[in-house]
Parts: sequence; C-alpha cells; structure tokens
Amino acid sequence: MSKAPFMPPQGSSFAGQVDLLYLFLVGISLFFSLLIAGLIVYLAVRYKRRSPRDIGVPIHGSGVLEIAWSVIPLVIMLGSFVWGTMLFFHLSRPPADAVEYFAVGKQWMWKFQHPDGTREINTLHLPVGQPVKVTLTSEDVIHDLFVPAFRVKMDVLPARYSTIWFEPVRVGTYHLFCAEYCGAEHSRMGGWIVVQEPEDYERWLAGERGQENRLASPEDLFKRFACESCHRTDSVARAPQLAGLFGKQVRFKDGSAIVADDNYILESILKPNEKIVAGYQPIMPTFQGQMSQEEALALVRYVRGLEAGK
Amino acid sequence: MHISPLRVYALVFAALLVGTLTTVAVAFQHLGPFNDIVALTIAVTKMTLVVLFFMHAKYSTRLTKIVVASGFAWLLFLIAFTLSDYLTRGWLGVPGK
Amino acid sequence: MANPQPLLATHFDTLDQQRESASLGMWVFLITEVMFFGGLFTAYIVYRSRLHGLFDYGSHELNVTLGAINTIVLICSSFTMAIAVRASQLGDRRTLVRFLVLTMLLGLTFLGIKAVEYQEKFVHHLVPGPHFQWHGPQPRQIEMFFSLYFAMTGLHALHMIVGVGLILWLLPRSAKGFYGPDYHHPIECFGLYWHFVDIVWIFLFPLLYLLGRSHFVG
Amino acid sequence: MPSTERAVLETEDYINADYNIKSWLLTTDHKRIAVLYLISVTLFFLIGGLFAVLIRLELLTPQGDLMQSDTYNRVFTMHGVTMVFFFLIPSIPTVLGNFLVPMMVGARDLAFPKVNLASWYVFNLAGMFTLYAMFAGGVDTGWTFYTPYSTTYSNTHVVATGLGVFIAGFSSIMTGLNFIVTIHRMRAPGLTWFRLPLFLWAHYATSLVMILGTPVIAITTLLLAVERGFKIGIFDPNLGGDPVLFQHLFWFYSHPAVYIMVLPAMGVISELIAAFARKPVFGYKIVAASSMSIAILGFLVWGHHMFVSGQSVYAATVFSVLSMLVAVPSAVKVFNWTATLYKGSVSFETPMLYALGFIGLFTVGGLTGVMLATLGLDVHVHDTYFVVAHFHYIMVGGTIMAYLGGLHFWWPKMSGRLYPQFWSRLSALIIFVGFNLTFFPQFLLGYMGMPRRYHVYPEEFQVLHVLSSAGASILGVGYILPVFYLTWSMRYGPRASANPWGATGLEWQTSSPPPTHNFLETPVVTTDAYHYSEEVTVG
Repeated sequence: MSKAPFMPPQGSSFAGQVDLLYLFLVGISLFFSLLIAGLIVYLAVRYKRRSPRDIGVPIHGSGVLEIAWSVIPLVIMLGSFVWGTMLFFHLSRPPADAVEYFAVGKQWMWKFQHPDGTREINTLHLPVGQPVKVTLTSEDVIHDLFVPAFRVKMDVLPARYSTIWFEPVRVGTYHLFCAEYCGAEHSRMGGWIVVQEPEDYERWLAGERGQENRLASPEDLFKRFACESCHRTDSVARAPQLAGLFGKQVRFKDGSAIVADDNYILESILKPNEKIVAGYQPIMPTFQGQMSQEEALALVRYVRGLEAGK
Repeated sequence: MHISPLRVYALVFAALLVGTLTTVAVAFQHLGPFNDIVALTIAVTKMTLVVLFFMHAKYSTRLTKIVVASGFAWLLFLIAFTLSDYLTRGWLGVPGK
Repeated sequence: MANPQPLLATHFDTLDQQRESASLGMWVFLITEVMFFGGLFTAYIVYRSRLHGLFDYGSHELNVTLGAINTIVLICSSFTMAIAVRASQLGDRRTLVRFLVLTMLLGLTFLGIKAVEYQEKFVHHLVPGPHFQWHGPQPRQIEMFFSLYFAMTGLHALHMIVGVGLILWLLPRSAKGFYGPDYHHPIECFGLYWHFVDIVWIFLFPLLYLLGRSHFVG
Repeated sequence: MPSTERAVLETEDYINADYNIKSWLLTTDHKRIAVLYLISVTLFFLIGGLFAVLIRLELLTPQGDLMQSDTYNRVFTMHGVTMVFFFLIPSIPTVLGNFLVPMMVGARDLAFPKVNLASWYVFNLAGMFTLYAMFAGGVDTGWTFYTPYSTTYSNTHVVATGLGVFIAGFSSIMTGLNFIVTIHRMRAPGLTWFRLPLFLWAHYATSLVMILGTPVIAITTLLLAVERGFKIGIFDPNLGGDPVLFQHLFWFYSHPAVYIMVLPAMGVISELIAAFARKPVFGYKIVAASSMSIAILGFLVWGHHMFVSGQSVYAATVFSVLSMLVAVPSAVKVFNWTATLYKGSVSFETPMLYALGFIGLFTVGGLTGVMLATLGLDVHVHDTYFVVAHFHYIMVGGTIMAYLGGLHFWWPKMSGRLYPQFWSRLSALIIFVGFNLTFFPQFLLGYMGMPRRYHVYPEEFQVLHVLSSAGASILGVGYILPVFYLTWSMRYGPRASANPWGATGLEWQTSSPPPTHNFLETPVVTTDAYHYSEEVTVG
C-alpha cells in the first residue's frame, strides 16, 4: 500500500516492521484505554450515590486481582520490549554490503558526500534497492538526521562518528528533517531524499561528475599531508603500520587496548597523542584545523581500505 | 543519644592517619589496575569509620542507617549506569565489519 | 547563664522529638550534598575512564605532599570536632569552646594550604581559561582535568569556608553555655556537616592526587 | 499548651489571626505559606500559559509568519522552563502539600517552619532570575539546555535561566526535606504508617525523589553556567568535553522530576476517589507500595530519553527493560482506582470529575510512555510531536487535572468558603474536551514525522495543527474560569462546615478554615485511613 492514513510512506525495507510494532502497541493501548474508560463510566453510573448519607461497601482489596493486573501488563510490556529490542539491533547493524555515504551536519544545512566524492547540499540522491550506510558527524552543535519515510533517526555529534543505515525500496522524494534542536534555523534545516531507479541515479551522477565539485582523491590527500613519510610499509617506519589496521586490536603504551574503528582513526589524525601505540614515540603532529571534515572522512576511508600487505 | 568514650575517638583517629599514610605509600607502587582499587578501598574504609564512629551512625536509629545507605546507593546508581553507557559503546563491534 | 529562648519549639511535643527531627533533617540534607558532589565525581570518573592515561599527566602536576598534609589536617579537625560534640553532650562548656576553636584553626590551616596550591597552579599557568599553558600532550584534555580539579576542590573549599563561618556563629553561643545535655543538637548537626566535608576530601585526595602516580615512578 | 490560651482560638482561624502584610510575609504557619505559594505558582502558570498560546497561534500556519524563528525558539523554551520548573514541580507539593501534610499527620506545623518560609523566598528569587532572563531577551536552548548549543553557540540568557533553575532546586529540596522529617517524626499518636492517607505516601515518595535527584540538576546547571561564563570545557567537545555526559547528568534528575510532578497528583487522586466513592481505596498497601517503587525505580530509567543520542545500544537495552518495569506500578494504581468505584457510593462533585478525567488521560499518557520506551519504535518517534503529546497527557492531563481537582476538594478547608458547583463542573468539562482536542492530534502528527520545536512545517501537517490550536483555545477558557469563581467564592461563597464532603482524614476533623495551630488538642487516630461509617455527618 502506498500510504496508510496518518502514517508516512514506507520508504525503507524495515519501515513495515516498525509500523507493525506501532500498530500492535496502538492496539494494546486502545484496548486498555477503552477498558479503563468503560469500567469507570459503568461503575460510576452503576454505583451512583442514591441518598446523601449512604456509604460504599468497605472492600479492602484482593491479592489475586493485584497479581493479575501487575503480571499481565508486565508480560505484555516485556513482549513489546523484546520485539522492540530485536528491531532496534536490526536498525543498529548495517549489512556488510551497504554502500557508504557521508553526511556532515552544519548549522542549519546538511552536506552529503557520495562514495565517488560527489557532494550535495540538503538533498541526497540514492538508487532504489541498494542498502546505504550513512556515516554522520557534525561541525558545531548536535543535529539529528531524521527521515520519517525510512523510520530512521540518529543524533549527529560533533567530534564523533555515528552511523545509520537503510535500504530505500520505493522510488520517490521523501522529507529529511533535523530532529535535535540546533539553534535559530533548526526548523529550516531539512531537505529531501530523492530515491531513483539505478539508471536514473547513474545518469544523474554522471551529470554531476562533469562539474568540478569533486573532492581530491584520497591517495593524493595521503601524500599532500605527508602521511606516507612516516607511515611507510618498510620496516624502518617510525609510525605504526596502517595496512590492515581497521578492525585489528591496537595495544597502547599504558597497557590498555581497543579495536581500531573509524573513531580511533579520526582521533589519531586530529588528536594523535591521545592514545600512543605501544613501542612508538608521541611524535605525530595534530592535523586538527588543517583539514576539512570531508578530507578527514576521505582519509579515514582510505586507511580503512588499506589491505594488509598492499 | 549516645556518648562515646574518648578512647573510641582516639582509636578511629589513629586508624584514619594510618589509612592516609598507607594510601599515599601504595600509590607509588607498580600495582597496575590494583592501584586504583586499593586507593578506593582505603578511602571507603576511612569513610565508614568516620560515618560509624565520629558521626554516631552506629548508635543512631535504623532510619538514619537507611538514609546513609540510600545516599551512597543512589550515588552508585548514577555512576554505574552512566559508566554502563561509556564502557559498552565499543561492544557493537566495528560497523560494517 | 542558660539559653534565654525556650528549649522546646512550639510545634514539637518533646525535646527528644525535636532533637531527632533535627538530626534526621541534617542527615537528609547531607544526602543532598552527597548527590551534589556526586554529579562532579561522576563527570570526573567518566572522563578518567575515557581518556586513558591522559589525566595521569594532570594528576602528576598536583603536589602530593601538600595534599597528604591537608588530608591529615582534615582528619585531625574531624577528631577535634568529635570531641567538641561530645563536650556539648556532657555540657562541658570549656572543652567545647576549646575544641571548637581547634577545629576552626585546623580548618583555616587547610584553606591556607589550599591557597598555596592554587597559587602554585596560577604561577604555572594551569588555571583553565585564556592563560592556560600546557606543553605536554593534549592541552585540551589536561585543561579539562584542571577544570574538574578546580570545580571539585573549589566547591569543597567553599564548604570549608561555610563550616568555619558556622563555627564563628556557634562559638559565642557555646561560650555562653547554651548547649548542654538537653539542648545540643545545633552542635551535633554542625558536627555531622563537618565530618561530611572531611569525607568528601577523603575521596577527593586519592581520586585527584593519587590515581596514576605509579605510571611516573621509574 | 495552657487551657486559657486554647479557649481564645475557638473563633480565630489562620486567616483572620492577623491581617497586616508583615504577618503574612514573615509567617512560619505552613497554611499561610501554602497560600503564598498558591499566588506565586498561579502567576507562573499564567506566564507559561501565555507562551503556550503564542506557540499554538504560530503553529496555525506552515510558514513561520507570526514570529521569527529565534523568537519562536525563545517562546517554546520559556514555555518549557516556566511550566516545568516553576509550575509542575512545585504546584501540588507546595500548595496542597504544605497546607495538608501537617494537618493530615495531626501536627501543629512542619518540622522546620523557618526552612519552609525560606523555601518560598528562594522559589521567588529563582523566579526573579528566570523573569529577568525573559524580559532581557529570553533564552533559546529548549528547557533541556543541551550542550554544546547552550554552552557555546547560543547567545541568549542561558546563565541567568540556569541559575534560576539552580536556585529553584533548593526550594524543592527544602520542601522535600520538611515533608520527610514531618512524616517520620511528627505523626499523631495512633497514626501508624499504614494508617497514613495515601496523599502522604505519595508526598513521602515525591520527597525522596526531590532529595535524591535535585542536587544533580543543581550541579549540572552550575557547571553549565561556569562553562559558559569562563569558557572551560566540561561538556563542550571542542574543549575536550562530552555533550552526552551532560545529557546523562541532566536526565538523571529530569526523569525522576516527571515523577515529582505526577506522584503528588496520584496522591490527590487516591484521596478524591476514596472521598467521592465513600469507601477505602482498593488495595491500600499496594497503592502505597507502588508510590514508593515508582520513586525508586524512577531513578534507573533516564536513558530512555537518549536512545538515539549516540548512547551505546546495550545501555539503551538496559534502560528500555527498566522503563517497562517502572510502568507496572503506575498501571497497578490505575486498576486500583478503578476497582475502588466498585460497590461504592459515587457522587459527581467537581473534584470527582477531575479525578475521573485524570484516570482516563493518565492511562493514555502511561501507555504511550510504554510505546516510547520500546526501542524499535522510539527511533522513529523520538523528538517528534508523539513525545510532545505523551508528556502533555501526563503533565496537563495528569498533574494539572489532579492539581485542580485537589484545589477544588480542599478549597472549602483552605478558604472556609464553598464555590458554585455549576461553574466549576462546567470548567472541568471544558478543560477535558479542550485538552483532548489539543493533544490527541499531536500523537498522529508525531508518527507522521512532525519534529519537535519546529515552527515551519510541511503543508500536510497543517490540518492537525489547526485542530490542536482550536483545542488549545478551549483549554485556555477552561483554565481561566476557576480564577474567577474561586476568587468570587472567597468573599461571597457560602461558609463551609468542617467536613463539607463527608470525607475522612484528620484535616476534616478541624474547623474550616483551621485555627493557626490546626487542632485544639492533638488528635488520636484509632481507625484505618478511609474508615467510612454511618454516623459521618454531612454538609
């Protein structure tokens, strides 16, 4: 069905599941609200005071009823909790084949970047049927990428990465809002997600490629910032090996260790001395303020792509 | 209303001094993660001594004991649940891996 | 010369009820203080756990000796305060006054040492804000350490100042013999407050000064 | 108390005991302090209500044509701050609680009368800060003050409002402390814990939340003000801080704060249902225990405000399941109130209309709360009008309905006068209709994707917004009516007897309005809380 009343169109693969959970919970709420309202009206009228002096029967309670109306609601709620949590984890784990896009929230506009570097402001063109992972960051305050039609929403934090994923399943143009208050033009910080057939998307992308607003390729960024002068593949390198770093465990000088992810790589570029890799000296200069968010994002993606041994 | 003998106060005072000197000494030893645990345990013991004997919690009503316990319990709720967010952020594994 | 006002307030029925109410009220107030400092402790513990090792550089800057001396000074003041409360319960006016004065002097010593430490930080440009200078790694995070340091120790020092002020208010009344076995809950409640401020320092000292010390020992 | 002095009190009561202004401004009589609070709290309700009217007018049209966007941002922020911190949190505890807690326990006054008076002055001082911020240009951070917008990017009066909230917290702490000590230490002989009216159980539980939660918002707003003032970074990411930590500390208090708002309302409803069904509340011990469990569990669920804030999914799961647990006591209370009507002798004076309205609306509010606590659904409806509708059903449909119900129930006791039943019943019905028309459409708007704090929105949302604004105008009329007939009743209303409703409770065993020391002799309690019997005199 294209669009149910009072519900946004189901634009993504899991929109239907969210709506199903919503309708289930609306049904439960309607049932209990009508039950309580009906009971109140019936009991109030049935036991209306007949003469000014008569009093109610002093009933003090019943254990059975108390257990019934605490266990039954709890069971229903735990059921909706389990269903909700499974759906939430499905929403939190992007599939492996998701194509990665980037979105940067900046006071009162959205900057999108396609995998091949094409950039857009406030609008994002996407091919239908292709799972998409959007890596989000903000340049100033907290924003929130909210696409009602896809039933997705995620806060966009400064100096940190967050990710959402969805798979557009229906061609169309859908609202995009900022759902975390971010200042004066918060109401106008929105735009459109344009989902097209794959051919139209490619044609649109080709048209865009003609223009010059492409980003320098990650390889020459790696050279321009002289990363390769230290991070060399030969043994005399004075800096940790980057190839195959992504997803590997990194041990630090103070004994702690974490799994290298986007945040760690970005942090090592902008704030290198925060975590010193065991066996190395804190000699890496900070690049904070010398490169734009997009360039940092491109470098992070480049380092992630470096396979061991290349 | 309970009046403690001076001897009790003197003993607790001595214990607190010993606690302080120990925690400073231990801080300079290489105990890895145990450094923090030892420092915290000594601090908690010193606090319990002060609360029980100097503040007379030991001799006051059950209600006062509950009030004291609930205070520190709520502080632990705040710290534990907030840390639960920070310490489990990395668990989801690397997105896309 | 006994206490001029009536010992029992009009809305209470017995002296015991009045004293127990005051004591319970004080304990509940101290719980709000626990949660008030608790917010700061939470922030500090969260940042300490997230920035592995960085805060150690900050703690390394703090003067452990002065911190330890201050801890001992506060423990002595707790000891003298406990004796003062005991004296008020027995109605021993001279001991009460003497030990209240001793407690106040120890409190002022603590504030004096604290002032020396703050002055040291000021000279080394470690006070957060425009003049903050830090040549080691990550000046932003170290500045945040010192923001938390000044927030926690500053709030604690403020509570010390209020405590000393309260002693100045209690001293003349003790000297006039207001407090005895029947009516001493003002001294008792102040004692609880003072011991609480000492407990806050008992936690502040290791958390700020001692954590991570071993990383710098050769 | 010497008997001669007692004889004089026969005709005197706490209002005519002394007429000059100084006796009111320096009073330590809990009843007079309650009246002073009634004035302050009503003032802030009208200010907050004014902002609400502006919001609903602006949202009539999809374009932002009534006001600029930053004006709108200030209007909804000040609506939130005024209503939450200066009306909903103080209203029932400081007006009805201050007046009734000592009377219901059979005491002459609260444990610390001077602290009680100080709490009123501290509350007004806090109000001054917020009013200064309003007149000097307002604050536009939302009542949640999220950083880094509030610390670095907003150039409005955040520090003044933050200090206002900081000081208002102390007033709340003082009230909570007074209630806890009074209920523990000053109960009349024979008044055991399980003979306490449920109003007192609810206020005891609320006081626990006030004591354990408020200091954390105090330190958080203090840090916010210090960070903004001295540019040091505790929550600002560019200076090394973490904005999500601010959200944790903020919501650690602000979720329990919603229980500070609703628990006293539940206490009032238990009294009203028992009084107008003339029978004990069904499952007294369970209802009392559920107040306590709401107060305790309420502290473990704050993370459900932050499901999409970048919080770890595992922490979100823990908070979600605990939020389901905290919903059980609220559900149990609703079932117990409904069961109380069974075999009762139900009459429909104004307070009962408010009580029955409360149960219906609170049920809807509670159930939509469970929907929001369900992780999979919250991702879509977080920060949309679905949330706005949910919390208005609890705060307006719940707390304000109960506040008005309680005010109409104890008005004869407080003022010694009866008010016209026709006008008061009419305003109750108008409020019920206006409320539903205002906020039910917002549930639908929410699911359709209308974000919170927007004043420019897509055309397809306009119909529901117009419906909502229409409802708001009806609601406004409903709220204004009581101001008129209650003030009228103070001079012209028929005199009220000691127990006009035939209710149980120590406050009904003394004259209306009560003497300065509440009771001529300290009452002795021999029966359970809602012990109705034939010879209860009526009217």
